[in-house]
Amino acid sequence: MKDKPKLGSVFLETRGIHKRFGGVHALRGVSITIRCGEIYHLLGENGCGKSTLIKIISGAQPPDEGCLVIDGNSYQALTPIESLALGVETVYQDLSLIPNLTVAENVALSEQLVRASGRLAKVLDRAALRETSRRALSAVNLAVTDDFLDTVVSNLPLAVRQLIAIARAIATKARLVIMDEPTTSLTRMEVENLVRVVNELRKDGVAVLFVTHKLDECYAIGGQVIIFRDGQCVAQDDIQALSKIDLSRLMTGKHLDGGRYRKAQPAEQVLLDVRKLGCESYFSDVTFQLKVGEILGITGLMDSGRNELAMTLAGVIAASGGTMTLGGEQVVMESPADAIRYRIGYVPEDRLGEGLFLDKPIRDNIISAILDRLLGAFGMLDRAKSTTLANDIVSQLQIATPGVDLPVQSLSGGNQQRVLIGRWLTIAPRLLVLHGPTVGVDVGSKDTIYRSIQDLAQQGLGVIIISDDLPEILQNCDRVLVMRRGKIRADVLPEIVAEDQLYQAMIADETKECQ
Amino acid sequence: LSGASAGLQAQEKPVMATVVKISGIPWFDRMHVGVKEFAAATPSVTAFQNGPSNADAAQQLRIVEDLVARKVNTLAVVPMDPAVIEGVLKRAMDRGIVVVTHEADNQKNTNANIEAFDNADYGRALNEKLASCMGKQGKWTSFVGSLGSRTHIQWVDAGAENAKKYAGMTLVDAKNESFDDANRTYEKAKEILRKHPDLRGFQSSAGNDVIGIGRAIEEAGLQGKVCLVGTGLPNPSAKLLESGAISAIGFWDPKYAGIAMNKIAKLLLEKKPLTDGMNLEVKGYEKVSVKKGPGAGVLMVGNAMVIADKSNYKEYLF
Amino acid sequence: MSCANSLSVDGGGEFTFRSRVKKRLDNRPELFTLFLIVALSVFVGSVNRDFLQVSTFFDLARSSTVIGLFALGVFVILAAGGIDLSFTAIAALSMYSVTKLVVSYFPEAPMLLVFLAAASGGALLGLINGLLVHGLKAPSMIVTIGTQYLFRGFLLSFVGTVWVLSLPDKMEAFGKIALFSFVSKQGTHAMLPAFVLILVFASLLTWWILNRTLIGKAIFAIGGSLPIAERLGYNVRAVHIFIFTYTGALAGIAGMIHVCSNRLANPFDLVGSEIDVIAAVVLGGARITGGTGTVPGTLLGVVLVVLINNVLIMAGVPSTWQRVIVGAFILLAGALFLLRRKR
Amino acid sequence: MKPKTDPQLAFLISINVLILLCAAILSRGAFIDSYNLQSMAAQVPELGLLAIGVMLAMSSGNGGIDLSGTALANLSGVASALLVSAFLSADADPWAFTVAFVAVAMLVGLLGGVLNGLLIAHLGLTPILCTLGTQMLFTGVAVVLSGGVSVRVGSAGPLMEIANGLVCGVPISFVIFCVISLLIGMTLKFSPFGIQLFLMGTNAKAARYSGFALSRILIRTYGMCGVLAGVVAVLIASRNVNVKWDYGQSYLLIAILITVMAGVKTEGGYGRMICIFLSATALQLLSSMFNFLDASNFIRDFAWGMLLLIFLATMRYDLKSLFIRTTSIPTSSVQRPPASTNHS
Ligand SMILES: Nc1ncnc2c1ncn2[C@@H]1O[C@H](COP(=O)(O)OP(=O)(O)OP(=O)(O)O)[C@@H](O)[C@H]1O
Ligand SMILES: Nc1ncnc2c1ncn2[C@@H]1O[C@H](COP(=O)(O)OP(=O)(O)OP(=O)(O)O)[C@@H](O)[C@H]1O
Ligand SMILES: [Mg+2]
Ligand SMILES: [Mg+2]
Repeated sequence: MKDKPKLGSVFLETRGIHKRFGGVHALRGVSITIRCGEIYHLLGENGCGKSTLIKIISGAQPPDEGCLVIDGNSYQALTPIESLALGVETVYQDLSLIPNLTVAENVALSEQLVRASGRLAKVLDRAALRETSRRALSAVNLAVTDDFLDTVVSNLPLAVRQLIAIARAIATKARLVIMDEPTTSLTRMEVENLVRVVNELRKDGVAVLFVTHKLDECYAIGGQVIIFRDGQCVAQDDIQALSKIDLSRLMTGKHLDGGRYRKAQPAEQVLLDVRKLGCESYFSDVTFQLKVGEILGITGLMDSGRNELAMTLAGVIAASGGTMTLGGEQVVMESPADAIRYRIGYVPEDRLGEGLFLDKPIRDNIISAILDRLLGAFGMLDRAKSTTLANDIVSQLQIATPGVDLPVQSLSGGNQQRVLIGRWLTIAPRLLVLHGPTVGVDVGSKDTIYRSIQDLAQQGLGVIIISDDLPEILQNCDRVLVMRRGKIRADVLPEIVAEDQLYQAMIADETKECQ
Repeated sequence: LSGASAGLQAQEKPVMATVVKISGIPWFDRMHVGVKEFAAATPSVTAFQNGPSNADAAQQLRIVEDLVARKVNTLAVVPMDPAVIEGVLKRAMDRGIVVVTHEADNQKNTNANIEAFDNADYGRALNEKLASCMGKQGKWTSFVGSLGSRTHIQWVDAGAENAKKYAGMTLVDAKNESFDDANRTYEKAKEILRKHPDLRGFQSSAGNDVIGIGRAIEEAGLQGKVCLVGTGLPNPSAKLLESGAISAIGFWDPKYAGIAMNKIAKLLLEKKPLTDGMNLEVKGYEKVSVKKGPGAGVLMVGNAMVIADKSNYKEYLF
Repeated sequence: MSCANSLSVDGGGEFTFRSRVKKRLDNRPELFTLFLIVALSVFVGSVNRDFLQVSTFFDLARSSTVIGLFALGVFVILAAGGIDLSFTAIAALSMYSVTKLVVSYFPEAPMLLVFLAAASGGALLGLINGLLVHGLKAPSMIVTIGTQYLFRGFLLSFVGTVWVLSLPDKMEAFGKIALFSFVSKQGTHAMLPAFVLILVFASLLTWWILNRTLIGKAIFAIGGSLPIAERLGYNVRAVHIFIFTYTGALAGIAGMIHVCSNRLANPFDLVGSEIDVIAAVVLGGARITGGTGTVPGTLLGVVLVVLINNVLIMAGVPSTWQRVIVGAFILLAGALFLLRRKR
Repeated sequence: MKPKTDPQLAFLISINVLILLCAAILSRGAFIDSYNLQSMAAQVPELGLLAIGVMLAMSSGNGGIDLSGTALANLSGVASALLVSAFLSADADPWAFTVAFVAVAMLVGLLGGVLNGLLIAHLGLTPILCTLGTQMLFTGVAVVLSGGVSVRVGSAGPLMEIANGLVCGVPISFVIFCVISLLIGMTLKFSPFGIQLFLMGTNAKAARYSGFALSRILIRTYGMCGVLAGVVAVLIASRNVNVKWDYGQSYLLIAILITVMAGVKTEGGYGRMICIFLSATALQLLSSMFNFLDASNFIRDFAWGMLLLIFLATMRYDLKSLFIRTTSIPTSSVQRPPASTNHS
């Protein structure tokens, strides 16, 4: 590891890896090759085995068959520490930062752990700890002060934590950095920063493996794509050689186009009238109208106030100023329960953490918002009625499941998301607020979800989509509001605006400052 | 699990159970000696002793419940809290089980309750010993196991009554709870000594109190300056008696109490009468007074009180 | 790239002076414990002048030793996100068995050996805890309820129930060694027993382990999030085994000090005081859900609990009120820590 | 919907049968004498009801647990006895006395439970810390009220009947226990409240986003625990004629033992009433068997500790053999209990 690795030499190979979970054959003989100084994008539908492969490479799980070859040495299975010692660094989807430790400790402890080869009976080298963390944090462009190093990470905003996680990965002399959907919580700006960091790594001969569902980013970054389908590697090629359509076809085996979903024209009647809405220091002076059957997109950078606006519209956090009028009726909300009373549904961004009851039946997940309206005899729940209702939703949203008694965790990501949307259909909503409706959902499922959203608008619902997935906004909305620094800065029509213009509107201030 | 215990119902021999407050502590180990001695001397019955592992009235209740269900012939109980087991003892008597209690002169549902001595006499005797040690002068205080333990309260109340005879003696901060925990008592005693530097005497009640208080006195170097009289067993108190930290201990021998309970139970089982002044042929119970108790049964009082000091405790070592 | 810089550091938190002071306070919940101790002492001292004496301090230090050693162990486990309810049973089993062994086979044993034996006995039982907690993947509270029953049941049914009254001379003498002693005006001896040094040493050691070694960081990491720590390569098994073994060893030592200072080995002692110890650790600012807390805080928590337990008579409060007061303190402190964190 | 076989339930049924058989054989039939069965049935409710309280608190998730149950039961008993005796005479007016006693005991229980709920829901105290504090507080208040001595309840006939009477040969207290288990079991399984409670225990955030009134659910849950403690107070008072602040100090751990043996998930969101019921009876059978055989109570403690650990071990083993066989390090990402991976 002392000398700079030769660009293009083989760093890691997986040979015929198989992995089974009970009856599920998650990986079926995966053989891929990773070379130093290359960038790879691992693409594939939900559940095709991407995360499993990563876990095997990073030592979190052993393979059932096959082996890993790293630097010419063959390994049956690795432990996390061995894998780290060989230079494989992983940025997990959930960042895997330890919330109660400081920034410095989070960034640099792994290095000391590796140096001790996992043995814990070692005295800390505190000077090295600080030195390493300083170096790594400046590499990802975070300003390093002593106070910052001693801040407990749970007190930091998500975007900074994401960068810290990346800093940790490059703190040690990594040979391969794996990032599992690293950009889901980053704004465009930070993604660009990340791309820069990645390119520097690459120049140093480090290999980078991305797992992502955002095809545009893959093109922007460039490099090789590895495409998985059903636990097998179906293609590996230079990304520029493949079109988006090709990629989708390879991933799903189906042909999809990227055109606009939105066709219907909304009615003229105003459904929602928001005036001078504000919330603490997050946003202020938000004024807009939503018509019946209209789909409104709201976008902006992470800290633009769009997330808080979404939560305020859904009653998750209370507004501190301004008014909301829904169908002519003044709306005052303190909690999601109030929102439900006004028939406003909210699909949160974090599906697993905030949306679903994973090990509970699909039925309970669907009817959870209207339990008190499904009463039968003796104030007990009417089982038959609720099952019928759940079945209706399942067929309306084409949720693929053998039955509503199964736990919702038995579904794939896209279907889980539809269960969540289905929950809000039960309240006969007038307004649906979808916060990142397809985060981490694969291409095939996205398509189905988009079609469902269009159908709902057709039926006269007002829909608000809050997202930073610009193609998604452009494909689905009638109108797009762009937020920046807590205010609405632009109101554009997607037919006439291109993605990069929209992006310019999102970052306008920053660009000015930079110049 | 002793083989003898299995299939008790099938045996002809009467089964005589003794249930104590807590198993394993020195006091009831000593009682166990007595019960075993009784069993050995009386081959015509099966006698054994049992008790809960925690000082918890609820646990004792459960043991008694199960013994009643098992239909033992006699039940000798030293209740943790007499009130708690009233109900089950009533059921036991309804089932024809002979019930004898000890240290529970207010127990209603019992055929006979046996006290080693008159509680007021005992409290007075302890206090008299304290008074003579203190020269009938100065502040003194009292300890009880807990405010809920009736006999302890009787003893210290009788003691307080006795001390009124002496104008020079003042009772301060009375009835400290020790929870029969030597360490806690030690800490409390130190605190009291700090609060009342002129304190001259302690009268204590629970078996471990003298050990805790005695240690506090010894460590403060107050032997001879502060007097300590209380209930205690000779063996554990020996060292402190020797060093002068404990002035005198009062007690009755649980071994003989155990034998006496079972003898009474056997008499009752054989439908023999209990008469005033009778001799149980057990040391300290040679001339037992028999009165009507608070319930249907009788209240028996022996003369088993022992007050021992440095000069004579060796006669009683156990 | 100044752009990216300004963006992220903005989010990183504005480090103004006030926010820094507030942060320090938020990171130091034990200051609040200290405040409670001072307030209580001032109150009791004003009610009763006799409270403010050197001998009071000596007695507090003595009473804090055993519970302090327990608390350090509990804190280490709490920091790693677990709870232990079996440490008192460990202490009882280890102190009683070792005392019995020493009395019957090696009455001349030097104190170092006795303590070593008690510590290793405790460590062994702690090791069982650690292996079970790790192996059964069950909440440590539940597992240690089980081992509490197991250890105490084993002690009382197989080792013995009879008090050991005459300790070997060396053990007896050890409890009486004084660090300082003097005779007060009233002719009372007051002394600071030497065994409080063991608590001082154990505190320093615990502090050092938690703050200066890799395993200390691993303990906090696991307390923060076990699955993440595991994924990052922290050896969870080693940490589980270490914390329970360490706590077991501390409990064994505490048990032996208990014997020497009480000058008798009573196998019924100690069990039942777990809740007091946990309360002390929590009052010292450690979150019961793990990942936080400090050694000084823990010691302050111990002092607070010992103080409450021991000054009521001084303050003229009837002892019946003791529990109400401790309970109220726990709720109050818990609520206040929480409000401070929320701000 | 196919009826699933619950291994927990099967295990508990077989262990009950096994102990009963063992005890019957060892005691040559004396154990299954009707008086003993009645006596055991009358002993189950106190612990069983406390265990239901622990289970309710546990199912609410977020580290829910109720350590204050026994203390609250004692407080309810003491407070009710003192209050009611001050106004009514048990001998003169037994029925009024009984009704008043039961009502006040349950009310005090409810208030204590609601206090727990409020502290946890609105102040955000961790349940374990909160109930640790209230445990001491309740005990302390009971001590202060009673001055530390046991309080006589007064032997009103109807009140005494509750714990000592029989209907059709079954102890009334056991019938009460069965009825309460059934009611709470039904509530948990079929009422919106019960479903919300379990959903909340699974994922509190998702529950909030689904519009559940979390505070109300928590307060109701802990309130229910409190009422159960009140019922226990009535049973204790009825059986012992007396109430005291330190009664049943060893009950807390046993109640937790019952709950864990019943397979209630300590992290929340799952628990079955029938299992609690069977777990309570299993423990009672075992304990009575020991008393029948004159076993030392220390051995029994030892056996209980062993049982709990063996039980945890079998649960772990089941999990393992059903699901993950190869990994030494369990999957870490999102918590995903075993389930059929059945997707299209
Ligand atoms: N721990 C596990 N137990 C059982 N089955 C598992 C486990 N982990 C993964 N699987 C199965 O393995 C398959 C591959 O899962 P994996 O998480 O690798 O998919 P993925 O490609 O990462 O999907 P996504 O894009 O949704 O992250 C899935 O079908 C899943 O059912
Ligand atoms: N531990 C597990 N046990 C059972 N099934 C699992 C497990 N882990 C993953 N799965 C299954 O794997 C499939 C995909 O899993 P995964 O969680 O990777 O998808 P996702 O996270 O929803 O999608 P994405 O990662 O794209 O957001 C689902 O069907 C899920 O049920
Ligand atoms: Mg994945
Ligand atoms: Mg995923």
